[in-house]
Amino acid sequence: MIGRMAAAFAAGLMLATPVLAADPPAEIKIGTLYASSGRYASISMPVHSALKLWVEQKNAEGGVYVKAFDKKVPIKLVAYDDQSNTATASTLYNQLITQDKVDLLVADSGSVLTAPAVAIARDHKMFLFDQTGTGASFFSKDNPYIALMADPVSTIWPKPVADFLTHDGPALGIKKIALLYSTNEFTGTQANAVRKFIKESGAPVEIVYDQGVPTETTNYTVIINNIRAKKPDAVIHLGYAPNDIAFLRNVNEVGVKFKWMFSIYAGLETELLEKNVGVKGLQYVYTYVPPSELDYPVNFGMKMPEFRALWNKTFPDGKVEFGFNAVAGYTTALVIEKTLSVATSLDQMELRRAVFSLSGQLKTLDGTFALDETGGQIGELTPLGQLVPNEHGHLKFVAVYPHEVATGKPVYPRP
Amino acid sequence: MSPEPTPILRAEGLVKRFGGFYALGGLTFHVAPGEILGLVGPNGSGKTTAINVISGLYAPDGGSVTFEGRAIGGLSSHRLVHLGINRTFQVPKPFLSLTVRQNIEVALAYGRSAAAPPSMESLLEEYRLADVADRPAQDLNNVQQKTLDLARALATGPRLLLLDELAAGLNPTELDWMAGRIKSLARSGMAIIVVEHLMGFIEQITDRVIVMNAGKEIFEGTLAVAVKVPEVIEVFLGGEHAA
Amino acid sequence: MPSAIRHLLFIVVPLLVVFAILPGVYENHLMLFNFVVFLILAQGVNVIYGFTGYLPFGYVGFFGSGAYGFAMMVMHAHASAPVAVIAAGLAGMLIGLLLTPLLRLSGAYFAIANLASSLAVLHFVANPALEDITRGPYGVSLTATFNPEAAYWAALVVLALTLGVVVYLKNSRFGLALQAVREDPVSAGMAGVNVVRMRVAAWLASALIAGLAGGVYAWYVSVFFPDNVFSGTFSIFAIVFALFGGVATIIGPIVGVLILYGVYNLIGFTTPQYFQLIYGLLIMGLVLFLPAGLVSLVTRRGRHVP
Amino acid sequence: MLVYALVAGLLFGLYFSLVGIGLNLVFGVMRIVNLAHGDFLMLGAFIAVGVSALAALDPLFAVPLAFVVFVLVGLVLYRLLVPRLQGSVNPEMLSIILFFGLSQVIEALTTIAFGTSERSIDSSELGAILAPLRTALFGGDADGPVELFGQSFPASWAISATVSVIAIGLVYVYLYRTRLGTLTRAVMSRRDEAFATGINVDRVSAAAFGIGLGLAAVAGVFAPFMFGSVTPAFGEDATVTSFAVVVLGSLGNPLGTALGGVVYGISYMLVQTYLSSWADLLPYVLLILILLLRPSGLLGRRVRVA
Repeated sequence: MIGRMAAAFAAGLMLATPVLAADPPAEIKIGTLYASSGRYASISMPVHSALKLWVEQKNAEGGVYVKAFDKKVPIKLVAYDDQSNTATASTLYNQLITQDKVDLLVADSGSVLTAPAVAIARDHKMFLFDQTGTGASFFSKDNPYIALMADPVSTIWPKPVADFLTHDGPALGIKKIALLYSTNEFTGTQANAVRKFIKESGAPVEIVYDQGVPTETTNYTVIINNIRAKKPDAVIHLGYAPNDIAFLRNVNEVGVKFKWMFSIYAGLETELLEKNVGVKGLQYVYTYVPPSELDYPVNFGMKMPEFRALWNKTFPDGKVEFGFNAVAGYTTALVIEKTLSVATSLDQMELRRAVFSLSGQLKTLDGTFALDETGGQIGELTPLGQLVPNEHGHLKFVAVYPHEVATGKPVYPRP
Repeated sequence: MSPEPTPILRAEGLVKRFGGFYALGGLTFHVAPGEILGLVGPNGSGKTTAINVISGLYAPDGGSVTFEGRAIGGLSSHRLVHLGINRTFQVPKPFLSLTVRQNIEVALAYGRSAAAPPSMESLLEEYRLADVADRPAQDLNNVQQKTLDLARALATGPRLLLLDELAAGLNPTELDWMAGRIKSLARSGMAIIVVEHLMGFIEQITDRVIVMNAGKEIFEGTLAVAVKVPEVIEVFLGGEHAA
Repeated sequence: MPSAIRHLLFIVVPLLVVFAILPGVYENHLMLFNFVVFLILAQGVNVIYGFTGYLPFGYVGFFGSGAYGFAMMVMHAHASAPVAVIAAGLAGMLIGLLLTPLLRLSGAYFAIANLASSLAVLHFVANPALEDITRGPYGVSLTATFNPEAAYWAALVVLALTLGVVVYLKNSRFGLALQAVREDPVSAGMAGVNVVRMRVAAWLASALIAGLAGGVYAWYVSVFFPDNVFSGTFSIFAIVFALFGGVATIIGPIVGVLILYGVYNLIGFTTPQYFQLIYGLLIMGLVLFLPAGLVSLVTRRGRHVP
Repeated sequence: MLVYALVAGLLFGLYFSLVGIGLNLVFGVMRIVNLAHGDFLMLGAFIAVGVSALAALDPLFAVPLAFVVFVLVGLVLYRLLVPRLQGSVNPEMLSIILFFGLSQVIEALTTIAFGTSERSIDSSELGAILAPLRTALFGGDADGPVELFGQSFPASWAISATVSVIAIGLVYVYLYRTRLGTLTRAVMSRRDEAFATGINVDRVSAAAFGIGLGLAAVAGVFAPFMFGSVTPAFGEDATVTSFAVVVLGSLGNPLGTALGGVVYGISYMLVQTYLSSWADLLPYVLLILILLLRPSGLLGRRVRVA
């Protein structure tokens, strides 16, 4: 009896002994979610695949360098499928924190699936690596446990679009603007921003059509006809990829010639849109110039051509689309890698400090990583560009605004 | 014969349409407390429709129904039950997944009978349901389900009882037993309307019959007289009354 | 001992005690919380489907309304969380009241109309025209009331109330009358039961339960979009869990949630790549081979299940 | 603007008649709520994408292929699922859950096989085989828009609407000019009595189920053109819209579905023109209103009130 008690006591002692800080763990655990099915699957899978690709690449090299232990440590990616279901997502985020005890917490893509993580991370004092959840409600001064990795916050993203129309537009003859957007957080916020920028500019341009349509909208024939009736010089369409596909197809099919037309995903997911809309429908469309076209000066991680080559090698079946979301996932991975290489411990507040210390310093294939004080992404801005066919009939990007990054002149009106 | 007591129920020119079809085309009759009235007639003559209108399943499209001097046309079933009217169904409609006891319990609890309702045990006993009291109603045979229908109706303490083809499917011994029960209910002062195809059973229990055809009454009196009226004979065409 | 006391003592109390102790033992509190939420919702479905036969395919409409009722009370009236939870219940009930005409429909028509109405409420709440009231599609963030621990206890209180309702229905003449209405509304009328009033009462009780659940959910998660709290999977899960256990019993929906949501989480933690496939097959198998729920394995042998 | 909205609504609506008609047939004959209807649409779309991508054929060739394949799939599924379902206590309610499970399985398998990206077909490919005919009849550009009432519309819309009209016409011929069709109508109007009169209800139902799925798949062939693109998750929204269309018309009446589709299409386009951000609310509000105000649908006679 006494012997048994002594044994139990000894076991208790052993449990109580703190792990020496210098002892490196066998692996760094990164926890994340993805949606393999449902409404958000098509944006979630490319982001997640990129993260996975990075993990495999690093582990093949023996792991990532972790400053806290001053050596390379392999990564273990703990990933669950939330099936685009937010109740499930919240359980799984909690599982990652409390059961799997991950060292780093990475959100699923998009605002809707990121939303449950914001409060949970804060509650558990875990720093949340927000990949593409741009929701303005996530970022506040009283919540230090979040930072946005890849997309710029929606409130500043469309600035180059509005600036082009107000600065260069009048000279080209653009006076009347039509604004059409899908009524969700992502594109609704961008529409509000565009409207605000245009009104505040005082430029002689006027918004003649300003309508939100439900995000589920997939046919625009009637709306296009209504826009045409207002005779706008420029049409801004802000929607998700399926909205852009349907809108651009309908414009083409109805045979309407808008003189100037902007769409988000023509640039962000060019390959996807080219497959679905065709080259003809995308010609001379204005869009955000994605990092993949700009060849940003990189001071960390793969450059765009290398990344694309690796992607195509890893996912040859084309089931996961290469594009902006894939770059976003890889950018998150790079921020994580760099953070681990500068953080002096794996304490969550130290991770935050490390992430914020990268702001303005880290230059990846996605541009310059820059955060505002609430953790919102204000770097990685995308210039305004135009898709112009080259002599082989392929589309290439011509950046037109801001002027300092411009690679050509805008073609107006759209031929 | 004693002078007729004041009728408890009066139907005057009752009309019920289904689309363009007149299921009741101005039916007029009455029934008194303690009386057993038979409604007879060929299929489709409107007997069951009459019961359905009186028990509140359908609202009448014309005419009037009064119960104890009060107009009741269009009232919902549960209100009529609370006033003292109840019925059984041609195809019994018990609450299948509830036990026999629970079936009766619902009616005892919600029937709000003015008179003191019979007790659960006496109903189970008198209607030969005691042995199956705790079985779900779906386990009962057709005859048991019919008596359960009746027991449930009685649990609400009705003063007017409408019986829709209660006798169909009963064997001769059961018929006699049922006839006895109905007669004793009438003796207690209950007015009873019986819709029936079995003429023998009608003859055995009714004081008076109404012969219906095409939604109207064509004869009123005893069955013995009815079978001698040419119009009635023509309607039945030597049909069911011969049975 | 009257059976109501027995049910409370041997089913309700142990369940509540277990869920009160678990957070101290098991750290994934959100999973426990979701278990509690689904226990509430499955019992809410039980109240309306088990006792009256109306399949609430858009049950999440009440849940989402409750969540937004909570959010609006906190955002506009600066109410404290418990007050806002009560308001959430009333919001669910208000939607229930608006939808009472649906009870005129029967069978699949009711289910479809209810589904449509939940989607209508979603698109209404999420419309940018209502940005000043509901924040439209931009989502709400309720940092002022953020307190997951308190929200968990509130959820247990709501669960206790809900189970109280079900125990009452199981042991009262009111519950018996409801079942009579479900079995045969015409006969129920002939038993003196006011069919319309009964259905409306059960409907509103069920809406209240879902509204309260939505309120505590909003309290716990604190940051959400319309798509989060009006997600159709809440309806589907609640219905499937209740059916799997067996409706019109107290224990059926409880067993259904514990087993099926447990399995769901297990699949999610172990084989996420086939999550949807396995779950879909499970649901199909349930309907084909066990349509009356787990309790039917016992009742088939003639035994009574509370 | 008004004329444009009306004509677009007509084309769009005729297509939605085709989307809904299979669902109508299945529910009308079997009282089965096929919640996987939209998923069969989605599968039809993937067949079209496959035909276009692999064989480089006009997607119109996918129409007979999709129909035949899914009639066969329907017959097999019928044998596997329906007899067991009909044997349960409440097949109508349980069918909702069973087919929800099936829709999950279909979505999961499609995702595993094809991934989650949007897929589509170039609009100019649809009806390419008819191009000479079209230039001969209408003149003009072979892959440009079509002119109707002096306004231009996508050619693919006109083709989809035309095929829809033909398909609905064939369904009409089936129901009113063939023996099996006549029996089908008998089963629709009086299922119980159809059993009693010795109609082989099982055979009639199996045929209706097969044809119902076949029609859904045919509608799916045009989905990439009408909806821009499709993903495996496309089915859910399509199912709810189909219900709105079917209920708007009336059950058991193919002409009713045609009318329901057109009413839906035109009102959708009108709302989109004048109140665009509320367009989503429309199908649900229409569905609820029709169920409550005219429970039998615009052309129906059947009573569906409890």
